[in-house]
Amino acid sequence: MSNPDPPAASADIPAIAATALTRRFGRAWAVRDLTFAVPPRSVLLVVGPNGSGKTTLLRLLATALRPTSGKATVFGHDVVAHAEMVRAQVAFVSATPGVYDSLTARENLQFAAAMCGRRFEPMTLWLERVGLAGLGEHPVRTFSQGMKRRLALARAWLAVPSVLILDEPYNGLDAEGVRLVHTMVTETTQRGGCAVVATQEWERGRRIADGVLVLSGGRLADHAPAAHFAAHILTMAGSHP
Amino acid sequence: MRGQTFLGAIALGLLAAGAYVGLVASPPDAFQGEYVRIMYAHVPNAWVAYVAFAITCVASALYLAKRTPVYDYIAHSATELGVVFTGLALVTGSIWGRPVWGTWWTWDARLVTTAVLFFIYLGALLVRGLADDPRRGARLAAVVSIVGFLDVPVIHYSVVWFRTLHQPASLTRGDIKIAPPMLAALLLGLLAFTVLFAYLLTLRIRLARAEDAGEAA
Amino acid sequence: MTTIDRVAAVTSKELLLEWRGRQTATAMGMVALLVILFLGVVLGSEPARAPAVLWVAMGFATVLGIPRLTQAEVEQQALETLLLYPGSREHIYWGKFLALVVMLTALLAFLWALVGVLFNIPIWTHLPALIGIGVLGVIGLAAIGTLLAGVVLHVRARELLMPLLLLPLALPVVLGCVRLTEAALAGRGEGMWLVVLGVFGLTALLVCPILFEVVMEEP
Amino acid sequence: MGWIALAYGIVLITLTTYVLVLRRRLRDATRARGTPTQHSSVR
Repeated sequence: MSNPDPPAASADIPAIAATALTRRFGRAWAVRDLTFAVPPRSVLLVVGPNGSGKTTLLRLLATALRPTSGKATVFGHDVVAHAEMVRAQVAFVSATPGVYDSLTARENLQFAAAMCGRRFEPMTLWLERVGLAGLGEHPVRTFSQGMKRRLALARAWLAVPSVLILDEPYNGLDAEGVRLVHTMVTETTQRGGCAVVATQEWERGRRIADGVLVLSGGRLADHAPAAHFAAHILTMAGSHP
Repeated sequence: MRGQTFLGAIALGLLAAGAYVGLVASPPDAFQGEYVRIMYAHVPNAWVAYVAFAITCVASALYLAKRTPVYDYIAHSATELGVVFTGLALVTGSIWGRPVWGTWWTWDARLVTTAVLFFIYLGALLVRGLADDPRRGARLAAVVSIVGFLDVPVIHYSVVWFRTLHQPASLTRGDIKIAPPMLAALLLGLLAFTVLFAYLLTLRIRLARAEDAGEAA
Repeated sequence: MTTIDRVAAVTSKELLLEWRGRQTATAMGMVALLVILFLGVVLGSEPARAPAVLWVAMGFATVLGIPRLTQAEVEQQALETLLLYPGSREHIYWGKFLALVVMLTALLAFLWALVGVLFNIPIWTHLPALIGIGVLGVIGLAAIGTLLAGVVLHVRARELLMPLLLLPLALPVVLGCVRLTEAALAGRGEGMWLVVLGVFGLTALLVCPILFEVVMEEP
Repeated sequence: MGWIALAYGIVLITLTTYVLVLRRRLRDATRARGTPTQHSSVR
C-alpha cells in the first residue's frame, strides 16, 4: 500500500476543506467554526499570535486530533471517517521533532521508511537532500535542534506525501535550512499536492505562500491570497487579543 | 426527582425488613450459632459488587462501540459502586471469618477473586482520574474494565484449582445447607441490596451527568 | 507485504532502542535476581519452592519492564509521529508485543539458569517441558503487558498504576505457570492448567490488539 | 455478638456516608452549572 499519487489536479476537489471545524479542550475553545478550502498545487500559510489555535488546526488536519464538531477533508477523505486514507497522504512535521535519540539518523529514517511501506529505498539520498550527508551513523542524541529538525523534515519528505503539514518548520533552521523547506514545499505542490505551513516568521513564510489564513483566538480572522497582505500582516495579526 | 426518592424509600424499607429478619426473626445456625447473621450482610455486598461489574463491562463495551456519553456515565458509576461494595464484601467477609474460623482471611477462591476484582476496578477508577484528557480517561477505564471482567472467571477458577491442592474448598457462603427461614433472610437481604444498588446507581449517574455538563459548560 | 514490514520495523526498533540503552533489561534482571535471592534466603531453598519463586520474580520484573516499552515514545515526543504513519495501529501492538516476548524470553532463560543453580534444579532433564511452559507464560504476560503499556502512556503516576493493573490481570498466568512447572519438575502431567493458560493466552491475543487500537485513538 | 454489630455497623455507616456524599456532590454540581466558568489553558 504505497502512497497513492495525488488525484489528477482537477480543480473541483479541494486539497483541504474545512467546514465549521471546532475543537474544545474542556471549557476552552482552541479552534472555532473554521471554514476554508485549499486548492491543489497551493501553499496555505497559517499565521497568528501564540495560542491562536494554529497547532490545533494543523493537528486536526493531520488526524492527530479529533474535531469536537464540524468536518475536514483531505482530497475528499474525511479526517475522522477515513483517517487511515488521510494518513496515507499526509506527512506532518510537528513543532517538536520527535526523533529517537538513541538511534542513529539512518536508523530513524529506515524506521520511518518501513512504516510508510518504503523500506527498500537508500537513506543516504534523503540524508544528503536535508544536508545531513555523512551523519547517518551518528546517534541523534548528538544532533543540534536544527539538525533534528532537518531529520524530521527528511522523515516527512521520504513519505512523498500529497499533503505536507509543517508546524513552525523554520525553528532552529539556518538560511540553507529554510531553502530546504521551500524546496520540499514546492516539490509537493508541483506534484499536485498542497502544503500547510504554520509559522510566526512572516518574512520567510510569505515567499512561498499562495494563501494566508490568519487565526486569532481560535477564530478565522482573515483568509486571502498572500499578495493582499504584503507588509502590514504582522501588525494586524498581533493586534487581535 | 420523585421517582428517585421513591426508589430510595423502597430500598430503605427492604433494608430495614432484611435487617430485622436477619438479626431477629431467623434462627441461629447449628454450626456457626449467631454468627451466621453476618452472612446476611456479607453475601448481598458481594452479589451487588458482581452485578456492578457486569454492568460496568457491558456499559464499557457499549461506550467503546457507540461513544455516547451516557454509557460512560453508567460505566463510571457502576465501577465506583462496585469498588465500594467489593470493599464492604471483603470487610464483612473477614469479620465473618474471624469468629467462625478464627482467621481474618481464608484463601477461599471467592474471597481472593473479590479482592482481585477490587484492585482491577480500583485501577480502572485511577486510570480514569489520572488520564490527561477526560474523554480518553473514560476510554482507558472502559478498556481496563472489559479486560478485567473477561479475566474474572479465569482468575476465579485458577484460584480455586490453585488452592484445592492444599485445602478443601472451605465452607463459606452458599455451600452450607440453609434452613428455609435463613434462606428467606438471605434472599430478602439480596433483594434489599439490589434495590439499594439501583437507587445508588441512578443517583451516581445523575451526578456523573451533572459533573460532565458542568465541566463542558 | 507492508503489514509484516511494519510489524518487523516496530519490533526491530524496540529491540534496537533497548539494546542501545539496555536499561530495561538490566533493571528487569536486577529486580528478578533480588526477588529470587531474597525469597531464597527467607523461604529456604529446597527445590519445591523454586517454581513459585521464579514466577513471582518474573511477574515483578515484568511489571517494571512494561512501562519502559513505551518510554521512548513519551520521552522524545515520538508518539504522535508513530501514530500518524499510515496503516493500522494493530501493527504497532504486534511489533511491541514481539519485542516484549523476546525480552521476557531472555529474562526467563536468565532466571532459569539462576534458579537452577540456587535451588539446584536439574533443568536440563526437563528442558522441553520448561520451554513449553515458558512460551505460555511469556505470551500471556506479553499480551496483557503490551496493552497496559499503551494504557499507561496517557496517564500520570505510571509506575504506581502498572503493578495495580498488571498483577491482578496476570494472576492466572503466574498461578498456572507455577503449577505447571511443579508438575513438570515432578514428571507428572497437568492438563487442566494447560487449558487455563491456553484459554487465557488465546483470549488475550484476540482481545488486546483491538483494545490497543482504542487506547491509541487520538483524543 | 460484637462481631455481628461490627459487620452491620460498618455496612450501615459506609453506605449512609456514601449516599450523603453523593447527594451533596449532586447539589454542588447542579448549582455550579449556573456560575460562569473560568477560561482554562489552551494547548
